[in-house]
Amino acid sequence: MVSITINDKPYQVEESSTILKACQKAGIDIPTLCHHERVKPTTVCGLCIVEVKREKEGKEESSLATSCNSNVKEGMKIYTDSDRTKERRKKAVERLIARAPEVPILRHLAEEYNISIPAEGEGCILCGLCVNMCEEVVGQVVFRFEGKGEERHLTAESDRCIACGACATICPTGYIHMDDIKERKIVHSELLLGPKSSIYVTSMQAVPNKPVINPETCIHFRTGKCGICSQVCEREAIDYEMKEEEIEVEVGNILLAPGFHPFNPEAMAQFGYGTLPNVLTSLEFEWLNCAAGPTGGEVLLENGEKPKAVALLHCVGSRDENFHEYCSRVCCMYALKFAHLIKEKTDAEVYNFYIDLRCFGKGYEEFYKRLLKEGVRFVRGKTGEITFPIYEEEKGKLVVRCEDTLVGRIRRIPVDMAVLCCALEPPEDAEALGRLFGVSRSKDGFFMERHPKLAPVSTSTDGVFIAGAAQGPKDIPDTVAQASAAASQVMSLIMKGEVELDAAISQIIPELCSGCRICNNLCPYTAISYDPNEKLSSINPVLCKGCGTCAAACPSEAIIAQFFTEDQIVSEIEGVLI
Amino acid sequence: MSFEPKIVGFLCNWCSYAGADLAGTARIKYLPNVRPVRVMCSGRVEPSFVMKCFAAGADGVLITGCHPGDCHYHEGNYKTIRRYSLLKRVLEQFGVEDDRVRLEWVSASEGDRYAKVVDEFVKKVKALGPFNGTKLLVK
Amino acid sequence: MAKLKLAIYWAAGCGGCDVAILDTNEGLLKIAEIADIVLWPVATDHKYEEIEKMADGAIDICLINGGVRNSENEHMTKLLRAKSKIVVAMGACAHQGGIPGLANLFTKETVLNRAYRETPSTENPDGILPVQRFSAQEGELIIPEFYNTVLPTAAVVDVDYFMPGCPPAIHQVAAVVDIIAKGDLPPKGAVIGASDKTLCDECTRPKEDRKVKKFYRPHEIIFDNQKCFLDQGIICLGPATRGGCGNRCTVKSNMPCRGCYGPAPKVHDQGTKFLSALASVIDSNDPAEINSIVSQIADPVGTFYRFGLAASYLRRKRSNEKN
Amino acid sequence: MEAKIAGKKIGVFVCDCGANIAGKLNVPEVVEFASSLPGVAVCKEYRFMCSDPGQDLIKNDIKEQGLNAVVVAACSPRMHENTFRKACEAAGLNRYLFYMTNIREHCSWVHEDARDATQKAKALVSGAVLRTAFLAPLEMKKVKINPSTLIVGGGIAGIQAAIDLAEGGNHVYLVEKKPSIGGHMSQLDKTFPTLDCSA
Repeated sequence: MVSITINDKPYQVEESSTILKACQKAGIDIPTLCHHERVKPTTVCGLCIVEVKREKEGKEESSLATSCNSNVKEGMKIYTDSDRTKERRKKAVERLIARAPEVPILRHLAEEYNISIPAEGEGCILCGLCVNMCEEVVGQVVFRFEGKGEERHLTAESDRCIACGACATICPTGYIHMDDIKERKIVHSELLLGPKSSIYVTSMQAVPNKPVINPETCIHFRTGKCGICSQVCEREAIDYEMKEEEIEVEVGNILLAPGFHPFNPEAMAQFGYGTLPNVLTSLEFEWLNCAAGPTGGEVLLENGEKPKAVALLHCVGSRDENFHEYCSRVCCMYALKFAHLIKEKTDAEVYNFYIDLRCFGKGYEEFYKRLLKEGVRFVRGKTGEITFPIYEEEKGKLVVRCEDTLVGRIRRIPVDMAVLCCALEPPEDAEALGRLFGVSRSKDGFFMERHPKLAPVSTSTDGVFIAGAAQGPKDIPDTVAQASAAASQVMSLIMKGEVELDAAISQIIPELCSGCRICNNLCPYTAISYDPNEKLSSINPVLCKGCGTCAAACPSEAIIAQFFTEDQIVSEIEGVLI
Repeated sequence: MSFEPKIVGFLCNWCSYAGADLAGTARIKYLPNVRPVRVMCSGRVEPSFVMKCFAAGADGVLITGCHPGDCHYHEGNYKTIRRYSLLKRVLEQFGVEDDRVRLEWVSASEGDRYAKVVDEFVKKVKALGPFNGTKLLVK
Repeated sequence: MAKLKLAIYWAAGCGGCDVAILDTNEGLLKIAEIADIVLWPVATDHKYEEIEKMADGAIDICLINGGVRNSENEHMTKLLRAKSKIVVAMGACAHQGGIPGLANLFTKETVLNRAYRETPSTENPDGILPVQRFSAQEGELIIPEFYNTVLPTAAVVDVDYFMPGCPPAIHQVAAVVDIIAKGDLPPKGAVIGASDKTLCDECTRPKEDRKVKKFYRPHEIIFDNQKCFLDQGIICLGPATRGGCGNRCTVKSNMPCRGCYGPAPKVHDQGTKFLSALASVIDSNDPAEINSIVSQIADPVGTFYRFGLAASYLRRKRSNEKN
Repeated sequence: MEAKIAGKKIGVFVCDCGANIAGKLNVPEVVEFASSLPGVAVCKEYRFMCSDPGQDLIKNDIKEQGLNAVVVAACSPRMHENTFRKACEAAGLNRYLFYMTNIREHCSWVHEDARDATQKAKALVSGAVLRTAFLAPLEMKKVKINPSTLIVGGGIAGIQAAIDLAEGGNHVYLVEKKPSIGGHMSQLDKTFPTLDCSA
């Protein structure tokens, strides 16, 4: 430790600390502009000037030093706002404010030292933070200084830029910033990505409530550099080398509940999702509505204003021969919920475009009646398309063209925002899951229950159960009911403790088996093994599932497929051919 | 009256038998010539069963199973494909027309497909006429 | 005890089985010791009339080798059945039709046409075919009627025992003679002179990886004489053929088994049974690749049914085909 | 074949299934045909074989007539094979000496012409009876069940089932591919119809 005085007060400070850090630790404020603790100091702006007095050969010397890059020494006396310091700082502010008048800290200091603030300036104070950040931390080396003296200016090689935004966040004057090319305040396609940084906690109520790294956007994974998060984390919990590991578990029962996958409305170009502004999917609108969402729950257009008219389109991708014939069951009800929320949060007109309003559950119809009282407009007719304005009153709006079957006319309704209630599709990896767990899928691609009425949550494979939207589109009450049903079926199996194995399995007769081993690798359950000394193959009765494939292949008819033996089938053949 | 072919159909319990059940619950109408024999997997159907069917007076044999990859026992139907392709060559040498034996994949949800497969196959066998190849015509 | 009356007849076969009996060398003395031969066309000069004059069941044991291809075969087989207590269908031809049975892939016309006209060494400008009745100056000539289909003995008469093999192995012939001598014959209908297990049981070649990507005919590759043929992609009917022949092909002469000892005890159709086993070990799940692998087998019926065509479920190619 | 079937005393029960089968098939004709088949000792028709009285019919005939095999011609074995197996077992007959053939989904419901459907039903019944000749008794094996459960998917369904099971004292592995469980429900703010929170 080193003992120094700051403004004539004694302090003990670590040896390697800079004057700036020592003062900050002591709670003394020193203005800085081009300083950032993650990057090498560039000592360009000069705001952090302090006066330093030291004993040298019996004489007290005073000098000015940029505190951001000078280290403390034994017996140093530091004065952070002596006249000499203020005078040098004033010159620095004058120089900087001329180039970047909008920077808050400069405007604040300008008032303090009553310096006039020019109307506009170039913005860049040549501090070089962006250069160092891009080189040291991001590792892309996009920025470079060119020219000397007056001509010294910043240049950028844009094709090396990976759009990580690190330079924009560090630029003290806001000269470098990230803009949406369409000047949108809310980019709704990013609504679902949540926070901007690559290391984030998925949501407030996330379980486990631990941050995760998104390798696609994280600079360390893209360029190998950065690593700030691991430097900052005191508990050193961040390990970039973490790889997926395979864990083997033994279970007696399996429940498949992979949920659903939302239909991507880009396939229905007529609704303009992805091309027209303010056309959102239902999940995007949910996140817009969410208090933890980007707008804190405010229903806003992309330009940040409140909508005056919102269209809710039912059956997008559902009840549609070209996409999904089935009804997704939940859209009508959450569309009504949206209508209510919009009415509650804005005074916008709300139009629901529906074919049939399916409010089948407990309290659902009453909810719909409540919506009618709140003045939501229900148009019975599937929307034909969302298109551009033609008439005067449609200027700047999205126009919803639909056939209103109750009125019997084609209508054009101008709205500011359209929410597409997209279909619920089977999960993307349903096919792989189905193959892995031996669960077949019905025509619409959802998992197939053993029996629609008598066994809705079990499958044709014993011990494998399904629940929730993966078995078919359903709302939360039904999903929870199915989950508990599946849990109870699993529990009854566990209570029983044992299960009777179907006896219709295959068996090898040793007297007939010649050890030809043709059956050995035919069994997907590895139930058949070969004993070299006995020169006989044998079937493990517990593993055998009774498919009979080995029995069909055995050239000496030594394998008996019980209950499906050769004699039984051959005699049935003779029987059915009477 | 006109020739009505007798056809033996091997249905795998998990897919095609369930598909035929679905055709039933959906009341889809199809021709009655196929007499189903239930097996646990199409992999259980031995080529010698097909020979036996013809020897016992069948005019056609239909083997059905799960689509490749969907087999309840994961790989049963792959063996069916292997045996079927070799059996077809042997049947050809025995003078059994190609259209008399057919392998079709029908999943548990394809009731309509099962009905279509049966109708198409019966028409084809009917066109070929009776099999009666086993009359030895020794003399 | 009195010497047994033994008849040995040669029907639609090559006579190799008779040679097999002769090959027992000293065994013949044993036969002569226990039995009097009442009929053996290839070795003794007995006449059919003698048999016809006998009382039914007069002959104790009758070894018939060769199936039924013409009316004489049928007549004599039926006659000997009537006259004998025990009829043994000896050799592949009597047991399951044998090589002659392969003619069942063709009709009578094609066979005669081939034999008397098309074969290169035949000089038959007028294309004369044999006829059953022909009146020459010497009188009317009648020859046996040539049937359209070859049948194994059991398809014509009730057979007591079967002795497979083409020909039956010498040590098996001697063994059968001993059983007959001691009189402890197994229950009726049994297969004697062979094992109940298939060839692989006695074959010394180790069997490893039953996965075949390509089939070879024996002349197409130089195969390892220690490893199992099937593992090398060579079609060997060992797994589907009864053992007991002493592995004279697979071990002694380094050639794959061709199935002459007939199917395993519970198998009805050796050909398709072997087909099922062989197809199951094809190492591919893609239909197109499977078809290409399968097309490498030159003559499936000829290979799988080399000896058992006449005893298979269908017995012959459908005959209302003009081929 | 005849030797095998000689020792058999088979009971054939043809179900009307209300009108589902009897509405199309001439059931008495099938019954009469079945009774002429070799080895058939008893042959009956009943309105609902799967009902308790229907099952009692089988149980009583097994006991009284000493049947050693049972054939039921009714609906799909995927529906009631177990029902009838248990019935046979209750009457002391091994459950694998029972065979079921489907004359409803595969016959009465799918063929236009009643004559054809009846003929096909006869063929199926004859096939089943001849197959029964070779049925042999088999013993079921009992195997311990591993009490732990794997739940694939950590959405509301997976979570609910996991909680139910865990509270029941069972070990659960909940597998979720996303960084946090909650699935789509965690993306919702309010839920219909009560607009309560989705936490």
